Amino acid sequence: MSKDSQMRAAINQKLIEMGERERLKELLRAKLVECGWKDQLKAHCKDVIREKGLEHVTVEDLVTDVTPKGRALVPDSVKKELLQRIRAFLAQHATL
Amino acid sequence: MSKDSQMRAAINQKLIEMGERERLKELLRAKLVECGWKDQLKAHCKDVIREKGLEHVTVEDLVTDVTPKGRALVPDSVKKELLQRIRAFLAQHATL
Amino acid sequence: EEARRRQEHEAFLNQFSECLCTELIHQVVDETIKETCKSEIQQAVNEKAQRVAKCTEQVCSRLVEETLNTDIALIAEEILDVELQRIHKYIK
Repeated sequence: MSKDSQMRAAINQKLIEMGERERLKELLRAKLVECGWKDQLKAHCKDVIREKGLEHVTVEDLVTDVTPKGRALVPDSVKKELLQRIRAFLAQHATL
Repeated sequence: MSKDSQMRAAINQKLIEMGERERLKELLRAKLVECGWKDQLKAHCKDVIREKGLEHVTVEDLVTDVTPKGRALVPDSVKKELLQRIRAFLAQHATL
Repeated sequence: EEARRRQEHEAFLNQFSECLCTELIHQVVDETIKETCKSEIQQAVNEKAQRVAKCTEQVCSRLVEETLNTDIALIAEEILDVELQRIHKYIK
Protein backbone atom coordinates (compact mmCIF):
# COMPACT_ATOMS: atom_id res chain seq x y z
CA MET A 1 0.00 0.00 0.00
CA SER A 2 1.44 3.38 -0.96
CA LYS A 3 1.93 6.16 1.56
CA ASP A 4 -0.95 8.08 -0.03
CA SER A 5 -3.30 5.11 0.20
CA GLN A 6 -2.33 4.60 3.84
CA MET A 7 -2.97 8.24 4.57
CA ARG A 8 -6.37 8.22 2.83
CA ALA A 9 -7.32 5.07 4.72
CA ALA A 10 -6.29 6.66 8.03
CA ILE A 11 -8.32 9.81 7.32
CA ASN A 12 -11.38 7.80 6.30
CA GLN A 13 -11.09 5.54 9.33
CA LYS A 14 -11.01 8.52 11.67
CA LEU A 15 -14.01 10.11 9.95
CA ILE A 16 -16.01 6.87 10.09
CA GLU A 17 -15.01 5.98 13.66
CA MET A 18 -16.34 9.22 15.03
CA GLY A 19 -19.44 9.36 12.84
CA GLU A 20 -18.11 12.44 11.06
CA ARG A 21 -18.33 10.92 7.59
CA GLU A 22 -22.10 10.53 7.87
CA ARG A 23 -22.45 14.01 9.37
CA LEU A 24 -20.47 15.42 6.45
CA LYS A 25 -22.74 13.70 3.95
CA GLU A 26 -25.77 15.11 5.73
CA LEU A 27 -24.22 18.56 5.74
CA LEU A 28 -23.53 18.25 2.01
CA ARG A 29 -27.13 17.18 1.33
CA ALA A 30 -28.45 20.11 3.34
CA LYS A 31 -26.17 22.50 1.46
CA LEU A 32 -27.24 21.07 -1.89
CA VAL A 33 -30.87 21.71 -1.03
CA GLU A 34 -30.10 25.16 0.36
CA CYS A 35 -28.20 26.31 -2.74
CA GLY A 36 -30.91 25.10 -5.14
CA TRP A 37 -28.88 22.21 -6.59
CA LYS A 38 -31.61 19.66 -5.91
CA ASP A 39 -34.29 21.76 -7.62
CA GLN A 40 -32.04 22.39 -10.60
CA LEU A 41 -31.31 18.70 -10.95
CA LYS A 42 -35.00 17.78 -10.74
CA ALA A 43 -35.75 20.32 -13.46
CA HIS A 44 -32.96 18.88 -15.57
CA CYS A 45 -34.33 15.35 -15.14
CA LYS A 46 -37.74 16.57 -16.31
CA ASP A 47 -36.16 18.25 -19.34
CA VAL A 48 -34.36 15.06 -20.34
CA ILE A 49 -37.53 12.99 -19.95
CA ARG A 50 -39.46 15.51 -22.03
CA GLU A 51 -36.81 15.57 -24.76
CA LYS A 52 -36.37 11.81 -25.03
CA GLY A 53 -39.93 10.80 -24.35
CA LEU A 54 -40.95 8.96 -21.20
CA GLU A 55 -41.23 5.61 -22.96
CA HIS A 56 -37.60 5.79 -24.04
CA VAL A 57 -36.04 6.54 -20.65
CA THR A 58 -34.93 4.08 -17.95
CA VAL A 59 -33.62 5.12 -14.52
CA GLU A 60 -30.10 4.10 -15.60
CA ASP A 61 -30.31 6.20 -18.78
CA LEU A 62 -31.54 9.17 -16.83
CA VAL A 63 -28.78 8.83 -14.22
CA THR A 64 -26.15 8.61 -16.97
CA ASP A 65 -27.64 11.63 -18.71
CA VAL A 66 -27.92 13.96 -15.74
CA THR A 67 -24.82 12.97 -13.75
CA PRO A 68 -22.30 15.23 -15.57
CA LYS A 69 -24.51 18.28 -15.10
CA GLY A 70 -25.32 17.20 -11.54
CA ARG A 71 -21.63 17.16 -10.72
CA ALA A 72 -20.92 20.43 -12.49
CA LEU A 73 -23.76 22.21 -10.71
CA VAL A 74 -22.26 21.68 -7.24
CA PRO A 75 -21.03 25.14 -6.20
CA ASP A 76 -17.33 25.43 -5.38
CA SER A 77 -18.25 27.18 -2.14
CA VAL A 78 -20.02 24.01 -0.97
CA LYS A 79 -16.99 21.85 -1.79
CA LYS A 80 -14.70 24.33 -0.04
CA GLU A 81 -16.86 24.41 3.06
CA LEU A 82 -16.83 20.63 3.24
CA LEU A 83 -13.04 20.52 2.82
CA GLN A 84 -12.57 23.10 5.56
CA ARG A 85 -14.80 21.12 7.87
CA ILE A 86 -12.75 17.95 7.25
CA ARG A 87 -9.50 19.85 7.86
CA ALA A 88 -10.85 21.31 11.09
CA PHE A 89 -12.02 17.88 12.22
CA LEU A 90 -8.65 16.28 11.52
CA ALA A 91 -6.80 19.10 13.24
CA GLN A 92 -8.92 18.59 16.33
CA HIS A 93 -9.15 14.82 16.45
CA ALA A 94 -6.50 13.04 14.46
CA THR A 95 -2.84 12.26 14.83
CA LEU A 96 -2.09 11.19 11.30
CA MET B 1 52.22 27.44 30.93
CA SER B 2 54.53 24.77 29.52
CA LYS B 3 56.53 25.35 26.35
CA ASP B 4 54.30 22.92 24.41
CA SER B 5 51.15 24.64 25.58
CA GLN B 6 52.57 28.01 24.60
CA MET B 7 53.45 26.68 21.18
CA ARG B 8 50.01 25.10 20.72
CA ALA B 9 48.33 28.37 21.65
CA ALA B 10 50.57 30.30 19.25
CA ILE B 11 49.85 27.96 16.32
CA ASN B 12 46.13 27.96 17.03
CA GLN B 13 46.13 31.73 17.12
CA LYS B 14 48.02 31.86 13.83
CA LEU B 15 45.61 29.38 12.22
CA ILE B 16 42.68 31.55 13.22
CA GLU B 17 44.35 34.87 12.37
CA MET B 18 45.30 33.71 8.90
CA GLY B 19 41.85 32.24 8.25
CA GLU B 20 43.41 28.80 7.79
CA ARG B 21 41.22 27.13 10.39
CA GLU B 22 38.06 28.22 8.53
CA ARG B 23 39.60 27.21 5.19
CA LEU B 24 40.39 23.76 6.59
CA LYS B 25 36.81 23.40 7.78
CA GLU B 26 35.51 24.50 4.38
CA LEU B 27 37.78 22.01 2.66
CA LEU B 28 36.53 19.27 4.94
CA ARG B 29 32.88 20.18 4.29
CA ALA B 30 33.49 20.10 0.54
CA LYS B 31 35.28 16.76 0.77
CA LEU B 32 32.45 15.25 2.82
CA VAL B 33 30.00 16.23 0.10
CA GLU B 34 32.31 15.12 -2.71
CA CYS B 35 32.95 11.65 -1.27
CA GLY B 36 29.24 10.97 -0.78
CA TRP B 37 29.38 11.10 3.02
CA LYS B 38 26.65 13.74 3.23
CA ASP B 39 24.32 11.77 0.97
CA GLN B 40 24.90 8.65 3.06
CA LEU B 41 24.11 10.67 6.18
CA LYS B 42 20.89 12.01 4.66
CA ALA B 43 19.86 8.50 3.64
CA HIS B 44 20.59 7.23 7.15
CA CYS B 45 18.50 10.05 8.66
CA LYS B 46 15.61 9.16 6.36
CA ASP B 47 15.88 5.48 7.37
CA VAL B 48 15.75 6.32 11.08
CA ILE B 49 12.79 8.69 10.60
CA ARG B 50 10.98 6.00 8.60
CA GLU B 51 11.73 3.26 11.13
CA LYS B 52 10.79 5.23 14.23
CA GLY B 53 7.98 7.28 12.72
CA LEU B 54 8.20 11.05 12.37
CA GLU B 55 6.01 11.68 15.39
CA HIS B 56 8.43 9.73 17.61
CA VAL B 57 11.66 11.47 16.58
CA THR B 58 13.04 14.80 17.76
CA VAL B 59 16.09 16.47 16.23
CA GLU B 60 18.06 15.53 19.37
CA ASP B 61 17.04 11.85 19.12
CA LEU B 62 18.05 11.77 15.50
CA VAL B 63 21.41 13.40 16.20
CA THR B 64 22.10 10.82 18.94
CA ASP B 65 21.11 7.99 16.62
CA VAL B 66 23.12 8.96 13.57
CA THR B 67 26.26 10.46 15.14
CA PRO B 68 28.20 7.18 15.68
CA LYS B 69 27.58 6.04 12.12
CA GLY B 70 28.19 9.55 10.77
CA ARG B 71 31.58 9.72 12.43
CA ALA B 72 32.52 6.21 11.41
CA LEU B 73 31.63 6.85 7.79
CA VAL B 74 34.25 9.61 7.28
CA PRO B 75 36.69 8.05 4.78
CA ASP B 76 40.36 7.70 5.75
CA SER B 77 41.31 9.44 2.51
CA VAL B 78 39.56 12.61 3.71
CA LYS B 79 41.35 12.43 7.06
CA LYS B 80 44.69 11.92 5.31
CA GLU B 81 44.14 14.85 2.98
CA LEU B 82 43.26 17.14 5.87
CA LEU B 83 46.28 16.00 7.82
CA GLN B 84 48.56 16.67 4.87
CA ARG B 85 47.14 20.14 4.45
CA ILE B 86 47.68 20.89 8.16
CA ARG B 87 51.28 19.63 7.93
CA ALA B 88 51.91 21.68 4.83
CA PHE B 89 50.64 24.81 6.57
CA LEU B 90 52.85 24.17 9.58
CA ALA B 91 55.86 23.50 7.34
CA GLN B 92 55.25 26.72 5.44
CA HIS B 93 55.17 28.66 8.66
CA ALA B 94 58.22 26.97 10.10
CA THR B 95 58.93 29.79 12.47
CA LEU B 96 56.02 28.65 14.60
CA GLU C 1 71.54 19.16 21.01
CA GLU C 2 70.25 20.95 17.92
CA ALA C 3 69.31 17.62 16.30
CA ARG C 4 67.51 16.52 19.46
CA ARG C 5 65.57 19.81 19.61
CA ARG C 6 64.63 19.48 15.96
CA GLN C 7 63.45 15.94 16.53
CA GLU C 8 61.36 17.01 19.52
CA HIS C 9 59.85 19.83 17.51
CA GLU C 10 59.00 17.43 14.68
CA ALA C 11 57.32 15.09 17.13
CA PHE C 12 55.38 17.98 18.61
CA LEU C 13 54.20 19.16 15.19
CA ASN C 14 53.13 15.63 14.26
CA GLN C 15 51.14 15.24 17.43
CA PHE C 16 49.66 18.71 17.05
CA SER C 17 48.64 17.99 13.45
CA GLU C 18 46.95 14.73 14.43
CA CYS C 19 45.06 16.39 17.29
CA LEU C 20 43.97 19.34 15.14
CA CYS C 21 42.89 17.01 12.36
CA THR C 22 40.72 14.94 14.75
CA GLU C 23 39.33 18.07 16.39
CA LEU C 24 38.36 19.65 13.05
CA ILE C 25 36.79 16.43 11.79
CA HIS C 26 34.71 16.06 14.95
CA GLN C 27 33.66 19.67 14.86
CA VAL C 28 32.67 19.72 11.19
CA VAL C 29 31.09 16.26 11.28
CA ASP C 30 29.05 17.08 14.39
CA GLU C 31 27.93 20.44 13.00
CA THR C 32 26.96 18.85 9.70
CA ILE C 33 25.10 16.03 11.45
CA LYS C 34 23.07 18.54 13.47
CA GLU C 35 22.22 20.64 10.40
CA THR C 36 21.35 17.56 8.37
CA CYS C 37 19.14 16.06 11.10
CA LYS C 38 17.31 19.35 11.47
CA SER C 39 16.74 19.76 7.74
CA GLU C 40 15.77 16.10 7.23
CA ILE C 41 13.15 16.30 9.99
CA GLN C 42 11.86 19.58 8.58
CA GLN C 43 11.66 18.03 5.14
CA ALA C 44 9.78 15.02 6.50
CA VAL C 45 7.37 17.35 8.33
CA ASN C 46 6.77 19.36 5.13
CA GLU C 47 6.27 16.23 3.04
CA LYS C 48 3.79 14.88 5.55
CA ALA C 49 1.84 18.15 5.66
CA GLN C 50 1.65 18.13 1.86
CA ARG C 51 0.50 14.51 1.87
CA VAL C 52 -2.17 15.19 4.52
CA ALA C 53 -3.44 18.19 2.50
CA LYS C 54 -3.53 16.23 -0.76
CA CYS C 55 -5.16 13.14 0.75
CA THR C 56 -7.73 15.23 2.63
CA GLU C 57 -8.76 16.80 -0.68
CA GLN C 58 -8.99 13.37 -2.29
CA VAL C 59 -11.09 12.01 0.60
CA CYS C 60 -13.35 15.06 0.35
CA SER C 61 -13.78 14.64 -3.42
CA ARG C 62 -14.60 10.96 -2.96
CA LEU C 63 -17.17 11.80 -0.31
CA VAL C 64 -18.82 14.39 -2.59
CA GLU C 65 -18.80 11.93 -5.48
CA GLU C 66 -20.31 9.16 -3.37
CA THR C 67 -23.06 11.41 -2.04
CA LEU C 68 -23.83 12.80 -5.49
CA ASN C 69 -24.00 9.32 -7.03
CA THR C 70 -26.51 8.20 -4.42
CA ASP C 71 -28.56 11.38 -4.52
CA ILE C 72 -28.62 11.72 -8.31
CA ALA C 73 -29.87 8.13 -8.59
CA LEU C 74 -32.57 8.79 -5.98
CA ILE C 75 -33.67 12.03 -7.65
CA ALA C 76 -33.75 10.42 -11.10
CA GLU C 77 -35.83 7.55 -9.78
CA GLU C 78 -38.20 9.87 -7.95
CA ILE C 79 -38.74 12.15 -10.96
CA LEU C 80 -39.24 9.22 -13.31
CA ASP C 81 -41.84 7.75 -10.90
CA VAL C 82 -43.64 11.04 -10.66
CA GLU C 83 -43.71 11.43 -14.44
CA LEU C 84 -44.94 7.84 -14.89
CA GLN C 85 -47.71 8.34 -12.35
CA ARG C 86 -48.68 11.58 -14.06
CA ILE C 87 -48.96 9.79 -17.42
CA HIS C 88 -50.91 6.91 -15.89
CA LYS C 89 -53.35 9.34 -14.33
CA TYR C 90 -53.65 11.14 -17.67
CA ILE C 91 -54.32 7.87 -19.55
CA LYS C 92 -56.90 6.78 -16.99
